[in-house]
Amino acid sequence: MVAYTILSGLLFGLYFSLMAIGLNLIFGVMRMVNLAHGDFIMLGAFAAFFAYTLWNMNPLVTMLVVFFLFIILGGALYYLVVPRLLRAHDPEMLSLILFFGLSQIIQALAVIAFGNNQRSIDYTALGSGTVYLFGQGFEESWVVVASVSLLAIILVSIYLYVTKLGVATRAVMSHREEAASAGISVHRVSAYAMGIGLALAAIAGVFSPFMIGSIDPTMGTDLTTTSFAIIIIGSLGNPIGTIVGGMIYGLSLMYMESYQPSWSSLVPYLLLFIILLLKPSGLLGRRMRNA
Amino acid sequence: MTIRFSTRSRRIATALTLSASLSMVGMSALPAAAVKTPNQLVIGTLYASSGSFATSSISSYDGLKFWAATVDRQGGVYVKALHKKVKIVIKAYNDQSSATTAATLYNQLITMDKVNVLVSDFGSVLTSVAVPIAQEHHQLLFDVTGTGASFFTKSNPYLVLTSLPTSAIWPNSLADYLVKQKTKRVAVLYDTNDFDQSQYNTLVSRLKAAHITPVYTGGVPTSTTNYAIIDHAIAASNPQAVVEFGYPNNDIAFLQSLNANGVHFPKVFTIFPGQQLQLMQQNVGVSGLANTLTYPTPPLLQYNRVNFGMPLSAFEKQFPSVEHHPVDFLTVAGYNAGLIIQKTLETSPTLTQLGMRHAVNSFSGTLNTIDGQFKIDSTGAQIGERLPVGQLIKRGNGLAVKFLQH
Amino acid sequence: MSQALSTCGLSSGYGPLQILWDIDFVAKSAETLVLLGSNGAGKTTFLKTLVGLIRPLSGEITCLEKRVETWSADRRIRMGISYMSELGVVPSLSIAENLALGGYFQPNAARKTQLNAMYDRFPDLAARKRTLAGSLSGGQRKMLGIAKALMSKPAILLLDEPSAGLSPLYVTQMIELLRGLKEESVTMIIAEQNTKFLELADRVSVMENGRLSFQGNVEDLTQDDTLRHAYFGIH
Amino acid sequence: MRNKLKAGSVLLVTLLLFAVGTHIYSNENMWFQGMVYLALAQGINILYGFTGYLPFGYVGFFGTGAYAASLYMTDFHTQPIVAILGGGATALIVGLLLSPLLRLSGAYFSIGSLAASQMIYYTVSNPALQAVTNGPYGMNLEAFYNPTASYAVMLVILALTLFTTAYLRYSRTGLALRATREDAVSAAMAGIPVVRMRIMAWLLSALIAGLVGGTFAWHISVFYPNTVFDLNVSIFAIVFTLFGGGASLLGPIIGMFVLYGLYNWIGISAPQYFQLIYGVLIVMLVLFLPNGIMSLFRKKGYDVP
Repeated sequence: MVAYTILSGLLFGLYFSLMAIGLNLIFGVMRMVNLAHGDFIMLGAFAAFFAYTLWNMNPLVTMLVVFFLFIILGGALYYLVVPRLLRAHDPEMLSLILFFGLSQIIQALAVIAFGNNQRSIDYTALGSGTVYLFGQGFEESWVVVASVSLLAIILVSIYLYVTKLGVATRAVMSHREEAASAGISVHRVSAYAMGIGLALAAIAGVFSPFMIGSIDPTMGTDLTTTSFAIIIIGSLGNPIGTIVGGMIYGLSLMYMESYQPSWSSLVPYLLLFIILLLKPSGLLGRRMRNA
Repeated sequence: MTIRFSTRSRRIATALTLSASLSMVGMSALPAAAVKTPNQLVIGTLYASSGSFATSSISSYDGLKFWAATVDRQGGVYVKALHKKVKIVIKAYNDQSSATTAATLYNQLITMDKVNVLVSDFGSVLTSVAVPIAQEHHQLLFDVTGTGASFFTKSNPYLVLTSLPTSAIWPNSLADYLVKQKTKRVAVLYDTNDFDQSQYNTLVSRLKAAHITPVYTGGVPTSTTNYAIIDHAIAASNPQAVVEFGYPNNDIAFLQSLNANGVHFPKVFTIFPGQQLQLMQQNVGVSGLANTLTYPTPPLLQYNRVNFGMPLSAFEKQFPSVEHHPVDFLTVAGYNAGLIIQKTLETSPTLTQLGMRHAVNSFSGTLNTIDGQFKIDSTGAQIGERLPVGQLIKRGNGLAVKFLQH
Repeated sequence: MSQALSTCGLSSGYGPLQILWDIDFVAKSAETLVLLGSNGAGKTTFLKTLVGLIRPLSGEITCLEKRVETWSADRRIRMGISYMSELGVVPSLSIAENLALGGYFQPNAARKTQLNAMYDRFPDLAARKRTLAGSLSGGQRKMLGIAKALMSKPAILLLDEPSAGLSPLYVTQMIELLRGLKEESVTMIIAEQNTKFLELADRVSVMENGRLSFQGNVEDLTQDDTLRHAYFGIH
Repeated sequence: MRNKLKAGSVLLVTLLLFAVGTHIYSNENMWFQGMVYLALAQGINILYGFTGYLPFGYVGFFGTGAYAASLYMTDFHTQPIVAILGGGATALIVGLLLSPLLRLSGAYFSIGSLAASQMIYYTVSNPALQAVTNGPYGMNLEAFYNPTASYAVMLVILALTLFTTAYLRYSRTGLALRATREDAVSAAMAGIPVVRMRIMAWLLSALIAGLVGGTFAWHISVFYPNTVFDLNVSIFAIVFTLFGGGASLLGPIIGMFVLYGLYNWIGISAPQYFQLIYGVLIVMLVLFLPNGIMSLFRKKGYDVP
């Protein structure tokens, strides 16, 4: 039981990291608080659902399609709202409210388009077998999702630490003004970050039916708070810190579900609260407190 | 004393009053304050088009609408107090699964629309706020499915539960069945809400009376969607039967995870396959549901001695073509609420709310509908129905039910 | 000598807040121009407007014979302006990454050559390629800032207070470094409070309260009573 | 003097409207909830409008007040009014315990307060605490149910809340608070005890939410934890404040009347589009009128109370 709890915590930890990393990328690059993050996850989930039920599309294929679609969507969304927002007095606070409004819009449209019913995908779509890790049996789909999540996180790291655009992205995260002084087009870099951030959320959504359970148009709200808990535990504005946050969250959640299920809903908030008060910048971060 | 306003402040004050009255007038203009002519009777109700209760709420609302459409096609309901047939008009608002919004809307139905008959939305949460409001305004509340035991008190005559017994007595048959089968190792998992917890309490105390102590008990939040870990925890206790009391979403997630992670239990009981088979089948699949134990309700359960309204076969034929919605238990419950109201109007010599309540008492126990016997106790709670235990059996491409315990 | 950079009637500021009024300014090719001014005089705003980080409210900017006031910063940088801000570096990137950022618009091969040239010129940096810029000392950070600004092989280099926060020893080093650049005929506009930099200057401009109050030779400046009083403390 | 007259007349008209409202439009619950949201919006206004801290988890205090007041009534058989005061006091204590949150800035504070309210919710509603809070199974105050009296109490609480905002709007304390919002460092330099002022605003808003929550519980009399810890309560109050414009008395009042009116109007006529329209409204507001409706008048030079 202990081994099972730990291993499933790690598998889910990887998935949770994927779920939250896009939110952190967006916050890190443009200091925008994307309260609609969970709703983009929901859209990914419905994409997977319809692709599977209508065309029997493998979720891994759906993932690729969704990824590119949402990069474009994210870029467009960026130019539509963010430059205007950045001119305001307190962009960070206003972004919180703006994206809350956006979240309402997405949920409303989703209810109109998809209806209210809970839906789920046949769990065998990502493999029906049992995979044995260290003598413990796990659903094949969990292992597939965890592996894909790991791969996605590695790709994000390569993007950020190896590619030219990635270096520019980190420059913008570290110091907007200085990056602009070097001639980096902050808008272009931010638009990419927004696109990639939303795309990562959407692919996490594609896998959510296998990891989280049945899906519905209003599922996003909880996922947004969960994602916030994860990135704050890791460290806001540091995408790689998200992995630490995801792992801690995954392990503690699985521990509580195994031994104290009725308190398990409290986990993300409790972790979030403690970390905020003890180390507001997250476990890996620096300077974030107010004077 | 006279207060002299400056011009500007007076302007502001005027603007304020104007905007306030405008917004309030906006509200009142819309419902057009329920035109009440002797030729129609207004039934007020709420439904939820979004939020956590939407699926169930829409089903039961469609059932009620179907009833109204059916009687209206026949020229309306015979109202004894008016000595003639009167058409039924349903006035419905959307509470979006929010109890706070529902409170305002129940109030709107009573105070502004002055509906003749008040029907609650699905479930205990959305019914809870209606109970005190209805009592305060001396309006009889027809409660369709809100089975929370705390609603029903001797001091409140303004409440009638039309279908389903209060949830605390649901598991009686299940307990009998488990005892009879000499199931010694029982695991009970429940969601921490009124509805499921009261069933859990009943089941455990009945089992204990038969000297069966559950080998595993656990309460999980109603929002739980991933049961894999819990499955493993239950499996560790090595049970012969696992009982899961949840809402539809919980039952779906629970059954799905059982299929997915290869944990196998000899007997599994969940509530909702018996009430919303179609929804469950869509999400869990036929093979995932096969052999599951459940409380079968109409349409899985057919009551034969129907003496009022359509029998099941007719309902199954007509309902989908009128409401474009598959038949499930909640559509039956909604329809049944309509039938009880119909009988009330046919019986009651007056249209006063208490008069109607007395009428309900007078036919309690004599009415057999598609949903079984209608019988209430002195608090207005349903006691006529008793939920049997059945097992879903794979038959061809679909599922059939085998009754195990009545 | 042709003009490298000039402005005509330039006004600029942040949103509704106007900082610069009606600046007419000329920097000739290959000359070193020191822009003197106290804190808050508008020097930084002026440089940022020149490089394109701030859109001017009105006026013209001509750079290498092109009208650039509507161009974005990256377009101006590609064409040959480079700007070192007061901070100069991106703190959470390594030395190597900062330099890569400086040469962002160079083709890969050219960037590599230039990178090696910079490491040759600043051996201190070469030894610590992976160190984060934020953890360097003030003097090293300025070196890195200049190296980063030079990565794009600029024709015109704008420097915002290269001496800020430096000890006198480092200031001398910095002046020597800039003298080297001067000999390579890079056009330099150095915004400074420290009059020591005047020894580099071909010409000098003085900025006060968002306006240019003086443009001319260093000798003329030292003969101007009020300015001499203000900047040299000589009565 | 003119200021006081203006604020006074706004206050008077608003209260009068609620006092006689049920005679104009007899859906008493709609008026009651209008008061609830207005008082909560003013509570948010005191914190956000005057200090810039936006508490997403404001509903935590509301729920705390509702539960505390209910428990005083059911367990200790306290008079409802005393129980409501107790609810306010309990929310105040919770606010005091949570005051370290004020060390966080901007979005961190908002999310932190959200986490705090969810923690309270999941604790109160936890079945393990059934003996204390009745867990997820809710409260029943039927024995105390009295819609008329609770309406009157709510009116008094609203009056006090409006009065407090009016006071802050025109007093030196309010000016000091607004100064800390614009520039905390300069304010501190000017000798304003920044931290103490913030904590004061925070506690004041907690107290208001607690009192309102207690009264709401009494009025509705049967409720489940998710009714009084519904995040939408925070959201509504925030949106009403932002719509009208913070740091003013009139802003949240206008916001409440227009938006809550709209809510009921759309909610009744076209509920399926309600959430959509609300969402679009919020987005437009942030993009085009980030300081609320009142800023339009201020730009024209009117001094809005």
